[in-house]
Amino acid sequence: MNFDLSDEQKMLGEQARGLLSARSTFDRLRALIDAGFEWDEPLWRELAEMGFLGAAIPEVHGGLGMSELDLAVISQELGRANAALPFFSSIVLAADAIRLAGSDAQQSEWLPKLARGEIVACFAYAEGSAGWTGGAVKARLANARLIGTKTPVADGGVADIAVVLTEVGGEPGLALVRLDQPGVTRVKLASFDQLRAHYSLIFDGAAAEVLDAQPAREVLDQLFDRAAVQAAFEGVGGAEACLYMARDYAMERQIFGRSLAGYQAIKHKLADVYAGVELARSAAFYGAWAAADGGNELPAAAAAARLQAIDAFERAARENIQVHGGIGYTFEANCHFYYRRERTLALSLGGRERWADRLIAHLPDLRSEAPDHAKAA
Amino acid sequence: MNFDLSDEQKMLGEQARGLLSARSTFDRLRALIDAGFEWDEPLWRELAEMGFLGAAIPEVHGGLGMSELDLAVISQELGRANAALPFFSSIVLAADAIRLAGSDAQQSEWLPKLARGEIVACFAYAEGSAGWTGGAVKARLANARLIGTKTPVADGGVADIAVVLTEVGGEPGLALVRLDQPGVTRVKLASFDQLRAHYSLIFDGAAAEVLDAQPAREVLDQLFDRAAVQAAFEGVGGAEACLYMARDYAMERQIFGRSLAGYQAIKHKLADVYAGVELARSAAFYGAWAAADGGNELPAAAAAARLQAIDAFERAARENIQVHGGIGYTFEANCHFYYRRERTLALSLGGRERWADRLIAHLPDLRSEAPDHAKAA
Amino acid sequence: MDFKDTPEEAAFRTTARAWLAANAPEFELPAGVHIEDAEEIRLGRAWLARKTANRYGSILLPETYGGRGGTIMEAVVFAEEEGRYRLPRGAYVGIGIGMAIPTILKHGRSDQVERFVGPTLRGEMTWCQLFSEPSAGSDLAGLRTRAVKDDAADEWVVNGQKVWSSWAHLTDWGVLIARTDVSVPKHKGLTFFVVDMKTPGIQVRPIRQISGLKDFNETFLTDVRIPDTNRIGAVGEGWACAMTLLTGERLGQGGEGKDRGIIDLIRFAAQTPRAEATALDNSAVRLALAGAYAEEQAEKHFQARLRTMISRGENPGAAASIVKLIYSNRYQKTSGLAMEIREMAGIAHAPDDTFTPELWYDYIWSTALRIAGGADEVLRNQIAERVLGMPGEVRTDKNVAFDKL
Amino acid sequence: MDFKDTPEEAAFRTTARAWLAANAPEFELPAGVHIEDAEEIRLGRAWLARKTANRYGSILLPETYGGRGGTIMEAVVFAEEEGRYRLPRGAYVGIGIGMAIPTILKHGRSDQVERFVGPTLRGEMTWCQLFSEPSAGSDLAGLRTRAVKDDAADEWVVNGQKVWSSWAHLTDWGVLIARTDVSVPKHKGLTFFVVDMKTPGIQVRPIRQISGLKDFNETFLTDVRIPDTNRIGAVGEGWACAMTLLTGERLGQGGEGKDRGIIDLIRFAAQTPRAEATALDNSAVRLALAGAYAEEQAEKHFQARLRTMISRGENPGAAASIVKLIYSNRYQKTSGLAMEIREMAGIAHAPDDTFTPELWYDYIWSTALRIAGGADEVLRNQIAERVLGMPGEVRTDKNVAFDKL
Repeated sequence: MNFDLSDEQKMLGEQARGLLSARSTFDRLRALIDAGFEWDEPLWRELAEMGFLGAAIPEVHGGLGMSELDLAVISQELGRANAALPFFSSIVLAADAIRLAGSDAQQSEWLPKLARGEIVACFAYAEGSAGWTGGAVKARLANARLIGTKTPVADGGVADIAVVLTEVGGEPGLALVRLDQPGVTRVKLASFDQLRAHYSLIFDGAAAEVLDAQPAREVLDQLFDRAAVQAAFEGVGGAEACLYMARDYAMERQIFGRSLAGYQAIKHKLADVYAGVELARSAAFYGAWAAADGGNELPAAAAAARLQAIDAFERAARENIQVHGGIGYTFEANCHFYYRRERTLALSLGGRERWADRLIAHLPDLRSEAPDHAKAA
Repeated sequence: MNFDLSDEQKMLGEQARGLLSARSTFDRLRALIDAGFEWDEPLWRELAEMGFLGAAIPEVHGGLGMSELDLAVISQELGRANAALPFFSSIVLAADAIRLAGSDAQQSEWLPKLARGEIVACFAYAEGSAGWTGGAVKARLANARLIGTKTPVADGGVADIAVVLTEVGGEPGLALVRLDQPGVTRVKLASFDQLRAHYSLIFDGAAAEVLDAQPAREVLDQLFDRAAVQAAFEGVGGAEACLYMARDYAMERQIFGRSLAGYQAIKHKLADVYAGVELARSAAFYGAWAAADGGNELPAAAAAARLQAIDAFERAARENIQVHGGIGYTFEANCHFYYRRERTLALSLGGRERWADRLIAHLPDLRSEAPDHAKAA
Repeated sequence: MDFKDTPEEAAFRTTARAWLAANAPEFELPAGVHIEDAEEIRLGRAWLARKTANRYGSILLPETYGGRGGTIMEAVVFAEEEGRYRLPRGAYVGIGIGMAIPTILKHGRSDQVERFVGPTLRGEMTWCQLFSEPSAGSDLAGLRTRAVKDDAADEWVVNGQKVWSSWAHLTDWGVLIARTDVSVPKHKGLTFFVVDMKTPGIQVRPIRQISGLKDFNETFLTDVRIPDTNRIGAVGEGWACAMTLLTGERLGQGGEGKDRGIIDLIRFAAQTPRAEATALDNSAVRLALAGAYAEEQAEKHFQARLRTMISRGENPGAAASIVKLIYSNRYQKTSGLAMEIREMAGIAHAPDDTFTPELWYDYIWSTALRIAGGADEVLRNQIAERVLGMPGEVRTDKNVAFDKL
Repeated sequence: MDFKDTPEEAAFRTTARAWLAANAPEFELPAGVHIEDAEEIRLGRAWLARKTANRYGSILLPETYGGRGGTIMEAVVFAEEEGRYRLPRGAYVGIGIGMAIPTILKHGRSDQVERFVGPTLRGEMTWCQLFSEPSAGSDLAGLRTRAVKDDAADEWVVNGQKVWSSWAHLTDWGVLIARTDVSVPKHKGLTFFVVDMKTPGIQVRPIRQISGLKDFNETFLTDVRIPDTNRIGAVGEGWACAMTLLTGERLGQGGEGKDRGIIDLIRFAAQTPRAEATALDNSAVRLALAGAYAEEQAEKHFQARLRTMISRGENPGAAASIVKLIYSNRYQKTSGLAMEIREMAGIAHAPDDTFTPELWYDYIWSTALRIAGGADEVLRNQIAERVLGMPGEVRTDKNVAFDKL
């Protein structure tokens, strides 16, 4: 048993953190918003060059073949920096979907390009409030033509291709669609997160190929579980950034003749934030280990990681502004990046309810092992 | 519009509070527990003599004919004192059931005796975890004979009669049963609240009369709504007692060279308890007014009062012990009375879920008045 | 206790309702659209002028000042009825009516009352508030803006920086608190002024907020000259004036018709499709929203109790602090929850969706509400100290001259 | 990172599991029944003796002291496996193993190590803790029990009152902290002793607790004479000894196999009938219990991270405080919720119902857990100050002689 990152993983994290803290500063983020950019394209190129994009893509397909935990270390740093990059869309979701469901030929065609950052992919699953589970998916693929509307789709504006959750012959399926074709219309939506643009993708007979090396029904749960772990790390990184922003601000702010950080109201608030961050990180560690291990612990571990990370980041993002006081409400104070990203993470992949259900569905033998009290119930 | 008690009501409250603080001291409560008594019988007699038991019973039936708000003032003081009395069972529930559902003859026979405290009644509705709504009631009345088990029944040990929720000819009905007859067996249960004893009442063909001047189906909701308002006042009284116990203890306790009450952790905790108490009191006021007014505001007002009172008392009872520290865990420190009574109140009459459902069911026109966004949903 | 109108109140309500039906619609703001600030303030002035011309501008002020001389319950009735319309009643009129006028009436001289009260009530004079500073928010008495007397000119020369001055870019006058003596403890060296916002040396710069709006400002004061006749109250009496003003603010909080709040979210959940028919059929959603609704109603009734106290001449004091404390926290929780109810559609919306942007604005604005006008932590201190009588914080700055801190 | 056993750990687990299967059952406590205290302590001594005879008494202590000299991961493996049985491992053995021995080993002389460590490990010497006092709980250094040296007899004469001394009525020895110098600041005048509980002048009185149990005591010390050879560490070094001891306590918290906690409640909900089939089909219940389960698992993995740190010789320090803080609050919330899930049957139960009384005990005991061994508020202070580096409380008592306070 060993419950810590390896030295190599720590180094990887420091490397990513170093790059992001130098390139993806708050000044840079504000400049991106003001310029109306949907991503930090030069930074994406740098990530690609340093191998971060291909970290978890198999070596045969041009990646580094590292583990889910290595990927998680990168996700955490992206969360900490609140980076404006389509990493979650293109790498965590789309590339993983191609790896899980694509044929060898499809993997060979697309994964190297994704790993090198030559193209960007988005992953189109939602269809509005209606969700995407059960019979909710209305998009249809027939005769290699896709019809339907997916919305909202993160990074749908900067993506070259989309992996689309659709119906194929009465079953859920995953289709790969090039976005630069006549049958595709992209409608930009207003996005809560100013650094993660969402689109409606309208497919009106667009040419599409099915990813069907494995049945989508089996792939989807696994894909979402794996993505949930990465989202948890992104959330932990963001929550931790909030914690230390708030701590540092409180340390320097004087109020009623002493440091704001000396008041119990502030100390106890941040102690609770700290506890949330560390618990969420612990749950995320276990989730990443379970993803890498490939055993049947993944669904419950991913769900627990997701639930803890949502709670931790929510609290951290809210209280960070609170500790900053009025200045926290200004665009220049940077708290808002996390306040917006937090909701985006929390509402993507299905919210708390979906993961609570999934967690409980994957606990062992709830109805069979009767505890003592059942007799008296 | 006038949102306060009348001077008469305030006087009534002071009178009740004076009596209870003199007679129903914590020493007295501890002595009752040690003696194994299920109620404070002498105090019950005093309450009867002062007219408190008959406060809301009509004058024609030997009561004072006062309003629900007057009764509420008494309930609040009983909650504050954590009194060991069957007031909620005998007066708030059973007497009200007889008044609402009984014929003139039944009212004339029983209400004066209840008002004078000559007899005590209990109200038997639950049948274990299964609840008592819908098809859950298994007790059956046929040919004036009652068969079934009601459990748990508060004050079932000291009661002379029971008003029983039972099925009568396929419909819910209320029956009145004398408990001193061969067809009745009382089994004492272990009760969480050491000052409110609960029983199983087993009816094996006991003689019973139906209260059917009004259909029980109509009476029951009203009865529970009215009782919920009184329970809310009892909870507010208890919560307020906890608040000031904690405050007073913190004021006198010294820690690290200064008053415990000077630490923000304690101050902010009690500020939140205070806010909960005052909101709950405000909701309870409105509930009592709605009960007295007889308009259709009662269901939502009662549900809101109940929800707020459960939250307020729960928080107050828990944090009272916390502020006391180790001493709060001793029997002598008296915090436990409220900690136990709180759960008893919270779990009686159906818990949070029942009242949340009832509140939402009684809001106006949820599906018809579409807000702007419905178009875009 | 009676939650219904008395016959007199009912009669007043009928009259007010009829008057509003005839007059309010032409001043209503469009739903879900932000109009130009200048246009909104123009509408706001005109609506206030219309009300005052009909003795609805201030229900409570005596008729001699242009008010109605009514009861607090009449004020409540009118606010409830007025709340049915989407009217321009922003800080540009609220600060004048609710803060500047009460302070001038209590601390000002009769010629000052004469100069400012009538024009303010008629919408001719709009107001902003120059109180908070970058290093003086919750600790207002730590403010650093200096006012130095030029005895020769009988003027004060003011230098400093103020923040969070809503609408300062468009209002006529400001209420200002400045330090006139640094040699005494911090609360004692302050003086209260009113200042014409067109005075040379005043520069107003919009603050870019996290909501995207810019309706708050920072205001720089550089050698701004204020005639001594615009000083309100005695020199050094500024803290008392500020307290009068902030009491007006506190009692005003949450006072507007907020009834639509949670019921709108419940309706919204009832109309959002889900596996269980609608989101409202989900018991977790139901429990959360019912709890929020119960709290909202309880708060409404608590405010009603406060008004009953005030109508009897009692002062509820810090007890009133719970209103904003509870409200702003609930507001953050429920707007965050409402976004979750919307699932993925809660984070990105199409142009024709006017509800989601309102939720977003709520979720962002709630953070400001938890801070402005008494932060959560300040309000809890006030309740603990002033209502529950618990000891104040350990203070090292209280009896020390400001320039020795 | 690997959440699975290494081959060595797996081998040790197999061995330990087999040994436990052969030895543990005869020492198991009956489920749902409280046996006599004296009988429990007898069983506890015997179980510890059996373990120590087989080198399982302390996995971490070196073999020379009677331990196994194993790794922290082996200690974890053994605790997990031992946790599968309902064994007598109360404070009567825990204080000796987890608190007295580490303190004596760090601060005691070799003859003291000789005298106390072996017998304690073999279950021959049981221990209680004489630390807290009526007016010194969270503020332990404020304790008033006095120890005065009788130089002629080379003994200390101790007078005072201790509270919360679990099992003091039945244990052999106590760890005691007393004030030996009132002329220095409070933390500096303390000295640490071990005391034979049969010494004349020690009177142990049970405290009646709100749970109905009486396993805690108050202990009155009247002219109790302690030989100087039973002093541990130097005179005035008591606070350092106490910190060593309490670190042992903190790391021990929540360390036992608590896995059954939330899953038991989830099972219970799955078996409680409701309108929606079972209580677990209610989404509010599901959300609350899934959240609690996720938190519980996260905490378990957090503890695993702490153990990895310790196994590398790093000191997690105050970060470990979050375990009890989170655990005890969750425990109160979930046991209260479980009572609610039971509806009316949650407040009164029939004699054959053994689950409801466990819920009641949990709901009551959770209040003690939020206080004992570091109250919520103390733990939050520690995290803020020692982990986040935020300033300590304003202290007026720190550099003042105790008799001048």
